[in-house]
Amino acid sequence: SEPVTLFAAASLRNALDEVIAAWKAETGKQARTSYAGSSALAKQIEQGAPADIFISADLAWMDHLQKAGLVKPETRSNLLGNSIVLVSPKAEAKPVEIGPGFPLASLLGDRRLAMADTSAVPAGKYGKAALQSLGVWEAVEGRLAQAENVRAALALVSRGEVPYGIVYATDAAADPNVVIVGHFPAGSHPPIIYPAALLAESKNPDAAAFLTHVKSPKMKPVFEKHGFTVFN
Amino acid sequence: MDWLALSPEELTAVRLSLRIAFWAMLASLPVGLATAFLLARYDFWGKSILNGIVHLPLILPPVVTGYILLLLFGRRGAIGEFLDQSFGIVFAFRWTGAALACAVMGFPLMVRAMRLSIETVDRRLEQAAGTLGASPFMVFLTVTLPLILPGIIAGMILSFAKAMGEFGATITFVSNIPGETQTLPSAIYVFTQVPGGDAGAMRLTLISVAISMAALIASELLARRVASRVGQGAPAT
Amino acid sequence: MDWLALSPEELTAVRLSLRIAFWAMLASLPVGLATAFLLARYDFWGKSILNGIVHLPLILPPVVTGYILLLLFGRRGAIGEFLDQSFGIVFAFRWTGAALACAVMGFPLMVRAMRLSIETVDRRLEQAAGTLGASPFMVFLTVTLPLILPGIIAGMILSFAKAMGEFGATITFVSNIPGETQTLPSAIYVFTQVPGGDAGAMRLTLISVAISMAALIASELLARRVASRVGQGAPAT
Amino acid sequence: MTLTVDVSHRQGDFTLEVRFESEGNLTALFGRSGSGKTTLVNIVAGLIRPVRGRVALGDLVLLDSERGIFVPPHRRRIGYVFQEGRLFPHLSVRQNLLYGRWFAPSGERREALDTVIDLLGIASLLERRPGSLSGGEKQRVAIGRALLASPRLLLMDEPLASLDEGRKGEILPYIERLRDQMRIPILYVSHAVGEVARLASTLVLLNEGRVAAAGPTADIMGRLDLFPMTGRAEAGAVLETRIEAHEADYGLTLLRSAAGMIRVPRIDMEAGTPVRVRIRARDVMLALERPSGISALNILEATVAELRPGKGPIVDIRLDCAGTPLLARVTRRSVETLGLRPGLALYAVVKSVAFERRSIAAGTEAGGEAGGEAADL
Amino acid sequence: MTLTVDVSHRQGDFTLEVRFESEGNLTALFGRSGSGKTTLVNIVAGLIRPVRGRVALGDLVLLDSERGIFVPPHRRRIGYVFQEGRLFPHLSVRQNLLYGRWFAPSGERREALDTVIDLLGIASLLERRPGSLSGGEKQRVAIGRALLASPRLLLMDEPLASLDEGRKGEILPYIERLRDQMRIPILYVSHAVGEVARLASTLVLLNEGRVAAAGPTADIMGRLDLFPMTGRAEAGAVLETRIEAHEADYGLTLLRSAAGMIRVPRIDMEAGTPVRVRIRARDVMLALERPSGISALNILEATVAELRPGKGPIVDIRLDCAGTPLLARVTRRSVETLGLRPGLALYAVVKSVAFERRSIAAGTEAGGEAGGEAADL
Ligand SMILES: Nc1ncnc2c1ncn2[C@@H]1O[C@H](COP(=O)(O)OP(=O)(O)OP(=O)(O)O)[C@@H](O)[C@H]1O
Ligand SMILES: Nc1ncnc2c1ncn2[C@@H]1O[C@H](COP(=O)(O)OP(=O)(O)OP(=O)(O)O)[C@@H](O)[C@H]1O
Ligand code: MOO
Ligand SMILES: [Mg+2]
Ligand SMILES: [Mg+2]
Repeated sequence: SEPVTLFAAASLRNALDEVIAAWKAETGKQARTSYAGSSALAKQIEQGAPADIFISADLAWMDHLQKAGLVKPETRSNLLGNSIVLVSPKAEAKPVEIGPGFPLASLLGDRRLAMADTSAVPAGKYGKAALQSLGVWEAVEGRLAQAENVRAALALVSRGEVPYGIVYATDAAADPNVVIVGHFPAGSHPPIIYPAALLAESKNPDAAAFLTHVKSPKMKPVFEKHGFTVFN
Repeated sequence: MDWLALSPEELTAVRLSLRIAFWAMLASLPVGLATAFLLARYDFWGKSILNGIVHLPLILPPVVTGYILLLLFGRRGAIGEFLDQSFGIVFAFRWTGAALACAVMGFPLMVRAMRLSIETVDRRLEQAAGTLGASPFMVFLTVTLPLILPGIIAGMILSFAKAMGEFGATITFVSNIPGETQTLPSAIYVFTQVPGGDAGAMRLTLISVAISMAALIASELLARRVASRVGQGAPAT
Repeated sequence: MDWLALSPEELTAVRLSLRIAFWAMLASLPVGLATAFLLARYDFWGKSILNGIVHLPLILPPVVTGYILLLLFGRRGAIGEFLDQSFGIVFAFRWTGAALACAVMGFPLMVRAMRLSIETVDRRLEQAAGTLGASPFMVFLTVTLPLILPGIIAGMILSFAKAMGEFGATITFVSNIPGETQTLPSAIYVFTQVPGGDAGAMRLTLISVAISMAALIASELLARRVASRVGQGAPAT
Repeated sequence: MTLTVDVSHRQGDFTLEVRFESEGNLTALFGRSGSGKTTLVNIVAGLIRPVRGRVALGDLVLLDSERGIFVPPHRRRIGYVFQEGRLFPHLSVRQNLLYGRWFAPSGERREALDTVIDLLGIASLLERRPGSLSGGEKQRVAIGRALLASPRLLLMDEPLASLDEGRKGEILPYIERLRDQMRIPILYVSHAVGEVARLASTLVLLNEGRVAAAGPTADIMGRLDLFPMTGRAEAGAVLETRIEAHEADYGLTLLRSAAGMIRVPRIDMEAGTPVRVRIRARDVMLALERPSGISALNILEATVAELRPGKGPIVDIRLDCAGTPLLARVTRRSVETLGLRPGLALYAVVKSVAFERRSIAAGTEAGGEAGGEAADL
Repeated sequence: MTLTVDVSHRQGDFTLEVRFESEGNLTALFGRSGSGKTTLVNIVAGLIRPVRGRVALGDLVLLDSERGIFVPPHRRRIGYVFQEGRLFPHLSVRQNLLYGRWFAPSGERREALDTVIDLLGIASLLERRPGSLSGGEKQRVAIGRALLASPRLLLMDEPLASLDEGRKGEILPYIERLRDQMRIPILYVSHAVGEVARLASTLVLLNEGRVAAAGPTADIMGRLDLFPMTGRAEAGAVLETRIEAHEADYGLTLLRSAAGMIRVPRIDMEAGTPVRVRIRARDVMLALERPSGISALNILEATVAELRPGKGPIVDIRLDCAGTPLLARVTRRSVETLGLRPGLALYAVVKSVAFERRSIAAGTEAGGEAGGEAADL
């Protein structure tokens, strides 16, 4: 039978590869994933990409597709959650108390804060929201180094180019060169959610079963191992 | 080195990249040559426009090029739909699409190299061939073409190398489906997107570099042979 | 058209892109020329390696190139730290870094074009200049250089166009800081990443294309003037 | 075959305005550097399309700007030996030679490859590339390439300029053979008066893009007013003769002309064949009495017709030998000493060895009937 | 200045193995196409570095493979007129002409631009680009370019091959002036025997990459055994003479030689100047008795020294004129008729007009002392 085709945000790769391996072992069926940026994947789906399942890194692109009638709304669910953290290069790491009005600007001095793009990339958008709600956005807005994606932002910290960066906890945990110096309070930004759904044009009979597999409690430890929080 | 051992999936990506680069190079060859010839030799209305279009993939961010390809050649795209229904040719989310994207991205490089060569051909040699009875087409085949071989080789290797590295347009156009559209650069990209992926990215990068280097060296050897054949024979100093 | 009106921020991006593309092109010119000359004229140990390195930016996915630049020219990078401490030259998060990234990405294109031209220069003319008393350097300046102008122009326009479109390496190396390193492609990229951003992306794309077209047409006119001067004077058919 | 040319063309400051018709098998274009020879040849080849004009070879119209006819170069079947070689650098000598063959109608491959290779002495070069050939070797290959295309018109732009005398001496008879036996019409550009005088039945003298004179070679070479263009040293008269007999013992041939009998080195043709010989003015000595006991074999009775003092010590003298004009060149001192004046009867003395091979050409005015070679001196 | 050349070089199948020394101001390289002339010139210019060898100009060593000396081309200050032009296509004619000036030490700019432009007749071409020049125009510009570089050695590889007689006649005296007045040593490649005979004090005859003969031009041109290479038509003897007097009325000059008095067209030099004249064998007529009433002004007493029958009707005869050798060429028929045999006393008759400009050269054996021109015929 045809393999199930997932379109998934690239940051999910490590976790999803394991999930798929488990599915193969269990059912003997194939599944394959096209990992890319959520925006690219969404646009491809708009143009009739032969995908069965979409797992986005943020709600916006899923909403976009749903409005266009390209997903099966009844199958949509919030699959995973993530959190954002403040990281520092290992060499200069000092814990930072993150709260309203915390002195991020003075911590930076004349250096920069690395983030994923604050208007385009989900991690950047969440970071911006958090800084805004904590009232420090104005002070650091001019001192940002915005990267194409979270990993690139992390690289800037990891290389010591910047003293601080805001990245996903999932990424921070895996990089030995950086240290998490502070966690952003959950309420300081909209919840970080990876929604998943079956696509309207999917004809693969195994797709629904695969999605169930992904959501199954058995897979929970896999995702948690990679730093995600699992909903439901 | 164990570290260099490829997973079956990665092996697939290597093979696919080679196939895509090869076909991208080959398929753009005739079109590129014709375009280069047109631009080098003729003056016509809209020449600037054609020249501009040729250069577009260079000027545009690859993502935009990929998106335009998606809009044009996608399943729902103006040309894509037509090609599909009329000839059953599908680019969308196939390796052929990746080849198309790579060909398009490499096109300006290929055309420029060939055009430069065509412009330096001594037209008096073509005239001489004409007086010997060769029709314009035969002149092209027997005189112009051999003389511009260095440019053709340069154009081909540029196109090939570009195809080995192209990623933005490809992943935007045909996505990143293992075994179908996942090229080496796409695979590398995904590695860079996850924690701990650096080693994998590095490994694939080395492989990609090794392949391209081999192609490069081969092209140099070829070019040298051609050059020694056509050489002006100026006394060595 | 109101729709085309640029926000102040976008205007900044346009100006910055122009500045970066211009300097990327200009700064790589001497290095590119020297490299092209070396590759075209000399045989030396490690020539294949040099040739490979020149082509690397073409072969590697731009993100990887950007990352390598970061490793080398970042504040903590091997070369970056040295340059900073010795000469106070900083690339990190500066427009100069963006220019460096663009220059590197355009380098193989520039070198190839120039190299092709150098290879077609009739060395007997250089010999003639030598017998007239011109030292090798003067021969280069007064004979070789004028004769390879078409290749130089081609190389420059390729480098410029590439710089106008380059994005992956730039954003990875120097990030995307408005007014400092946010080029047009970066701005376009941002638009493509949000739902409904297509119109904005389209607008900036058109501007980028318009600029590059103007540069392209200028380069063609220039090349034509050069060609008419150097023309073989073969009788027109 | 008649070659008709009537063209106007401009390039830069230079205007070409040429009109001539040549019945001759070999038409020489002669003129100073920059006078428009190559331009004209390019027009005939179809490489330049002139502003206005007509070019025809017999009935075949190659160009007629009024009727909008322009046969493209590759349909003209013209063999062109360019002034600057133009060998294909990417092909071996052999491939260069055979290039035109691919395109010639197979029925019309006249020249055998081996013959041409032998003639031009290029057998050892066949596998070489043109880049490493010497100047003369290139030129020889270029000649071979044009010949082997089996053209119906041969254009030769200074084909022998870079060749040594020995090689010229081998190739010239071959060109004569093409002209006479193959009857390929040839348009031949040369600066070498000797070559032209020997080869051309018709001569077109170009000067600054215009025809200064056109007609039978003998007439033009003998015209005193054209000396500045034809070159004074080579000036001479042409005698129409017929072979009377051969003196086999001495390797000489006896020619009958209106002016009297002439002995020249042996010409390998039958008695009765018409032969044109050129006598250069500088080779004619004058004597008031019939000399005896001298080595010169040819003594012709003549009357002084005209004296033309040039600048310097030289006087050109037109003689009348029983109605045939002859030119002589002597010093002014001799003119005085001998009392030369129009109407004076005297003897013109010419050595037999003065008739070099290049000054003897077989053929009637209308072009050679059958070819033949004068003995090699 | 002495030019010493002793080199070995291989290219492909061709081996060059040349050794000569020339005291003469103008050394001609003569030889068939492909004999290695251009290769040798390239070695002297430094464009080819031979496997082994030594090249020196006077004390200045340009190449010595044993001592590891190799002066690069741009330091040799050599003006090279290439066989194939090699004009800079991107520069105007004027810029081409002035190119070498930029690099010449400013104190040594000898030739005035205007003089050279006038001489070569290229005034109207100055703003043009080489691409649109005719073959001869290109060659003239190339000559000008080399001259204006104020070289200390001039290499000319068939510089006049593509020029008409008129133009040649203008340029040749200029080259003589360079040779004699400027005293620039010249290495001159040519196929034209006349040119070589006129210009060269020393002749080096190349054959298949080796020196077949080298020495004073007169000696080599007169050697019967070298005729196959030098060309028989031009064979002749050289007489060493001294100017005795001028016959101003007639525009003649009287020369005294061991063989007797000779009248030639005026030579613009003082009485007493040594002059070398060449008398071509074909221009010498023999008479048993002293002829009278003839236009020939030069009648020399001679004795037959040797008869050399060639193939065909021709016999070459070596005469002894009071110890000086002279060559004559007559038919076998005349030999019989006149009963020519060694020891026979007779008269050699030579027309004054036979002394063309090209056959007269001022100078002693060691090269010209002061320059001068023979009157233009
Ligand atoms: N690069 C080369 N490889 C092999 N053979 C060569 C090379 N260059 C020249 N030759 C050969 O060397 C010989 C001498 O060449 P050169 O150019 O010196 O002749 P040349 O005497 O100048 O003849 P020409 O009068 O025809 O110009 C020729 O037979 C030529 O074919
Ligand atoms: N493209 C051009 N533009 C301007 N003038 C030109 C062009 N081509 C040729 N000429 C001029 O036209 C004239 C005739 O040139 P052409 O080549 O026919 O001379 P030619 O008789 O063959 O001379 P040569 O014996 O020197 O080869 C020359 O004065 C030349 O400078
Ligand atoms: O044009 Mo790119 O930035 O090399 O994929
Ligand atoms: Mg010409
Ligand atoms: Mg030569």
